[in-house]
Amino acid sequence: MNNDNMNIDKINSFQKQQNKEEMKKQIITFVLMIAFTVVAFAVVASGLEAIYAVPLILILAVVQVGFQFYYFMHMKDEGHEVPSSLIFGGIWVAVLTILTMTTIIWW
Amino acid sequence: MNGWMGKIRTVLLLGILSIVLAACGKENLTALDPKGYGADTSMDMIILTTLIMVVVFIVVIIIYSIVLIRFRRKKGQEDYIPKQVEGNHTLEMVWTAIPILLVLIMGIPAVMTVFNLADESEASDSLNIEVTGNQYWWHFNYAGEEVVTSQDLYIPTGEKVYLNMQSSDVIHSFWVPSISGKMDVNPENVNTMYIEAYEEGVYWGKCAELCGPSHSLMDFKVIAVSPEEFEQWIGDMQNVDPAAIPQDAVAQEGKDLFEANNCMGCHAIGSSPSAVGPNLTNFGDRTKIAGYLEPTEENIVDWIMDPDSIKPGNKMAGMYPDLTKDEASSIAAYLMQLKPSEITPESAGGIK
Amino acid sequence: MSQDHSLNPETMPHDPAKATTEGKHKFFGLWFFLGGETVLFACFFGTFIALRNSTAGGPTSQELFGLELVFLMTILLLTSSLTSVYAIYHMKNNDFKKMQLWFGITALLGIGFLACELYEFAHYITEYGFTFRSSAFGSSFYTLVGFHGGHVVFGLSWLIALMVRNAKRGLNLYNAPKYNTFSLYWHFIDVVWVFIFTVVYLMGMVS
Amino acid sequence: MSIAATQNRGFGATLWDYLTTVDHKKIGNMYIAAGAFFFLIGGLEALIIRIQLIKPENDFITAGLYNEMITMHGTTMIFFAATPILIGFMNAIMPLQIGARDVAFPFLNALGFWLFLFGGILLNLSWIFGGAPDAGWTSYAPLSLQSPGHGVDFYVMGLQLSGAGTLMGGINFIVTIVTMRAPGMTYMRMPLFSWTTFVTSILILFAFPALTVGLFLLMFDRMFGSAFFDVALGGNAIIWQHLFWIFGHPEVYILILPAFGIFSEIIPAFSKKRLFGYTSMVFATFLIAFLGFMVWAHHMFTVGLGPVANAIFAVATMAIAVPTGIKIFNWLATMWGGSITINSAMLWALAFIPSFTIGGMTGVMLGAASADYQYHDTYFVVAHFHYVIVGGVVFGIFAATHYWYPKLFGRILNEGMGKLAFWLFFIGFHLTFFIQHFLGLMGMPRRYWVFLEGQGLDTGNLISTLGAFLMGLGTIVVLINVIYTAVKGEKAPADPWDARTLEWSIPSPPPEYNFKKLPLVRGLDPLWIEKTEGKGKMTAAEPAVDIHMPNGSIFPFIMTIGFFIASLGFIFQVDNHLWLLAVYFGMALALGTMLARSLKDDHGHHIHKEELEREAD
Ligand code: HEA
Ligand code: HEA
Ligand SMILES: [Cu+2]
Repeated sequence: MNNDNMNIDKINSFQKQQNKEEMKKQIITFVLMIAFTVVAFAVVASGLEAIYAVPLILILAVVQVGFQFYYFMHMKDEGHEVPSSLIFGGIWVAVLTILTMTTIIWW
Repeated sequence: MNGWMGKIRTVLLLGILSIVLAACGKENLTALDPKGYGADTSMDMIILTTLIMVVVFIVVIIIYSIVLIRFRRKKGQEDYIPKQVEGNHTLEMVWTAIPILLVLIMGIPAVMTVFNLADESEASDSLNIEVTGNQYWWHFNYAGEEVVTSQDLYIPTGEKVYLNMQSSDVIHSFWVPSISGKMDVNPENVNTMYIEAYEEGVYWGKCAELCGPSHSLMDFKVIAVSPEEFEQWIGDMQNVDPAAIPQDAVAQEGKDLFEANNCMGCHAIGSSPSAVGPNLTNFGDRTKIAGYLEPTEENIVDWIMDPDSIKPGNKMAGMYPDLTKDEASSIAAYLMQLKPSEITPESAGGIK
Repeated sequence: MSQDHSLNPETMPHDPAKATTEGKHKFFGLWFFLGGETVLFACFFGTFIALRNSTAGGPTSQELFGLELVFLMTILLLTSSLTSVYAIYHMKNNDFKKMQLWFGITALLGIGFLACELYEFAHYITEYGFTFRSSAFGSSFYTLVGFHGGHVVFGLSWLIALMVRNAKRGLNLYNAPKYNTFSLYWHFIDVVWVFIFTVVYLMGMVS
Repeated sequence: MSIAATQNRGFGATLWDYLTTVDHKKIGNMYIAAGAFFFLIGGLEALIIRIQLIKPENDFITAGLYNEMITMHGTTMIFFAATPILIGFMNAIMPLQIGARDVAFPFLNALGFWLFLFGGILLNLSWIFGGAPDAGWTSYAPLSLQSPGHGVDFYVMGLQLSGAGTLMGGINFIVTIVTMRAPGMTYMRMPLFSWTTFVTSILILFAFPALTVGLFLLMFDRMFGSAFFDVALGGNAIIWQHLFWIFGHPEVYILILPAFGIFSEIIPAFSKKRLFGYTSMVFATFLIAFLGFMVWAHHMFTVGLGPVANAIFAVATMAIAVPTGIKIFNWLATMWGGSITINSAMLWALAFIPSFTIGGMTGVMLGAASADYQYHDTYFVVAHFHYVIVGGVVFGIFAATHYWYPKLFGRILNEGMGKLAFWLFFIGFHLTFFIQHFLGLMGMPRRYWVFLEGQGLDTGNLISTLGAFLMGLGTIVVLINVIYTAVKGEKAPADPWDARTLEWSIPSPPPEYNFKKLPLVRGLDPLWIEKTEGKGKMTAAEPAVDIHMPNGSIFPFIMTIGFFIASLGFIFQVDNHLWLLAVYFGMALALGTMLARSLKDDHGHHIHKEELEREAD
């Protein structure tokens, strides 16, 4: 491979440190995700009424997935502009589809 | 060469126009000559949108023609390089704004008519008819009246008639172009639409959703008669005695054969809602048999002998023992005298 | 410098997964693929939501589902997502052994998840006679959850192939992007699961 | 097809070369050739349809065969003719336009092509194995479930294979455009055809998965007894319609946007003017794509979704007139003040404008839901979509063929034959389809095996059939032209049209590596800039370097064969479980190849700069 399309800034202790910082955030993300999951299950186990429970667990799911995308999958980092706009495109189509199937299918 | 192309265009257009103007289709079939509320409403939208389109098209064609006439490369100017224009904001605004405006002009009435045609508020105090689509025939059950027909749908003129439609097999679509636009007939739910015929007449109906090989032969008729005649027809239909013995000896024999071959397993005579095969109560009054053939004895015999040759893929074929030609014509005689009412398609002016 | 050449601290680029052209292509390619997958799963979800009450007299979601197993499965998969983050962390630090180790744990967790799922399906079929053909609900349930399971199977095979193939070679610029794309894919599987446990199981139990 | 290059090699070597190639130009050419072949088949089917409808109650073919004919005509034309030919042009031209040496995933590119080709072959095999699909190209359930024989199964598996291929192509193009533009080629300097390739690929990415899911559900219902569309077990057939049209409507823009791109190249080139309103053209393309996902239910106005849904979708549908109008007027404004040369490529572009406008306008008329209650499923709709598809997409394909043939094959198509073909096809096209608007309104539903006598439909149908034959003649002339040119045509220089974009800065046909040195792009229409500023050719953005090229591979082909065998297995395991062996074998072959591919390192090879220098400039 040609050298010109490779950034040869060598690994150094500064970057190691940075990676570590990053990893800390990832762990916090993970803890939050587990927390959201536990809450969602608890809500259902507690037998809360469907009109409250369903929106609540859906919101929890969306937030949790946001964390997954932005932290675990690094969508917050730079260089992810095109991927994230395409993911949002996909989400938009997905929302339309699901909305249709939930509302007008039994019209 | 441009002139040559222009001439061909004009000749073509004139030719096509003259054909079109000579006839806008068959009366009581064409959507261009609406005779009912739904068709009328749709026609208004068709005319409005067509007018707008013609105007837009003329604008496009004028610019196009000017471009083609003025800006062809001229002899001796082969090296001419035109000015390289990037764009023009005012112009671009104009041709964005005007279409938006036009879309609004079309969109608003479109939305209004859509809601209008879906209005079911009067359904409960109108005549309601259950429509069942089958491969390849139509079944009509007059709710609460104990009247059942197939293929020929009788309705009173001048009032909304609600059709509650469902399919027994695949998707069909109920379309009577000169009375109303179409509505699909689905297997999993009841679709409701209303039709209203302005004047008496026998209107052609078509199935408009591909439903198998004989899709194109799944014709039916809507027979609009005056409200009084309609009342009489309902009364006559209610009074049918399915067991009545025909006068004619051949027809009598036909009735026996009809029973012996268990035709009633599928076909009801009278108000039984059973709908495996078409209801035959007023078979003798049918405008067509099999939806599209003249109601002659010969055609009925052909049908009974070999339905598949007349409507490929229909479900009657092979459901009963083979019959001889004589037997078939006795049955035909029996069926053709099933004329329970004086109100017939002729009362509505006959088929046109 | 050859791509095959194992990375050492001297030549380690900051982000080995995106240092080469091929690496960039893989990175973008996978992301866009996930955009398509979003629509794919949305269609399965839509179908499921439309049909989830169409039990045709068969067992309903309330009768079938239990929280415990699903919770266990969720934890397994969520944790496997974290472990793959750890693996990538070690990739960035150019520690091949630890990376393999964490990916190994990821694989084990994934296998655990699959085992639970298989047990669950078997349970429904034998205990309740609830199958793919029972009702429209059954068809849509097994299809949605099964397609997700299929993704897990594919992901596991991919991961194991990668780990075995590269065990002796160490990390280099040729295989780093492959590990990286795998981890993105694996996170996405987790994302889908979050919606599955919410929409299929939790919502199935409340309504 | 590049005759010069293959002349002195044996047939076997050439065949092997094409089976293993990962060169985007060769793959593009194969796409175009295979698509053209399917176009002929689809056209033949169209002619059979028209012969059947030449007179009332005709019995040229049986009812069942007629339904097979329309289904195969629609499916073949959309999926195996129009789409692949356009993808072929994207493949062959887009990398040249953005100054790239290749696409991002050459291997996937080849795989995508083979999957498409074998999908098409699979679909057409149904004619031999007991009947083609007969439920319409839309395959509405429950009719498609009820359909006897294996026709619909072939439809499902054929589309599934080719759909996967198309999806790969889409992803490949997006990545290529995002990562491989030449130095200086910013997004807003990309030629419009590359832009439409980009947007089309995004549409592919989001639309095809819906079809994939729909096909899976249909496959499970037909082959494995699931109950998605089985009303008795709680299924709902409308789901199929939604999934199909969530895919289907974007699909029509997948067809038309590349055609728009083609015209946006040809019109400026032959008007000697830059494209008017470049920015708004790009913006309009995105807007069409965006709106394209929000209108699918206009195909379902009569399904009974209720007035709210119908109203929303009606307005959204009409809104698409706005961005499309922007495009039409921008093209007109491009020509305004220009110096227009009319040759065969430009003729097609000129004919496109009024023809497509008519089709688009009938589209808007269909969008008025309450009017659509009359139009729906009649010949009015048939007229609409042939006006946009033939008048837009097919004209675009013919235009592109005349425009880029010199670039791809190094020879210029014969002008005389080009013009003859155009006039035959153009006149035939309007004869065939204009009258169908009226047929529809006069009460002729579509998909009718026969129309009845005495319903005022005779003359119109006769005219329509005659027109179809003129189109057939036109197509044959194009075919003769292509063959004639390949053998005897005039050799093409690098830039025969005095055009504006990068592909014309390299030899015709281009070398394997496209650009000896990557060009430096200084603005929109880079070649034109260099020409007007006196240099006449591109400046290099890099010194001479070794060029990295991917290695050819037979794996894509083998993998496809595996999936093909597995598909046959799926279809026939319904009759006999032994066919499951074919499924296992095919899948093992495909997955095994996949594994082999990922275990074997493939670093490609380099063309050394010394070699490059030896070749004459
Ligand atoms: C290339 C393919 C293509 C394209 C580009 C289009 C473009 C459009 N189509 Fe079409 N369509 C099809 C292919 C296509 N269609 C197919 C294949 C079917 C049938 C499928 C089947 O059932 O088998 C179909 C069916 C179809 C229907 C369903 C009909 C029915 O079954 O009842 C509708 C309804 O709204 C519709 C609408 C439109 C609209 C509004 C556009 C718009 O995009 C058009 C926009 C263009 C213009 C409007 C012209 C230029 C604009 C101006 C000059 C500006 C000024 C204009 C105004 C303000 C009006 N189409
Ligand atoms: C890209 C899409 C595309 C294209 C290009 C065409 C092109 C044509 N179509 Fe198309 N058509 C569809 C897509 C397309 N169609 C679709 C989607 C449907 C709906 C199907 C359904 O309802 O499910 C349809 C339906 C349809 C119908 C309605 C059938 C019905 O509802 O009953 C008709 C009828 O006239 C028709 C006619 C034509 C004609 C005459 C052409 C002509 O333009 C064709 C011109 C080409 C030729 C005439 C080829 C000539 C070639 C030769 C003569 C050489 C042959 C030799 C060899 C094979 C070696 N088509
Ligand atoms: Cu559409």
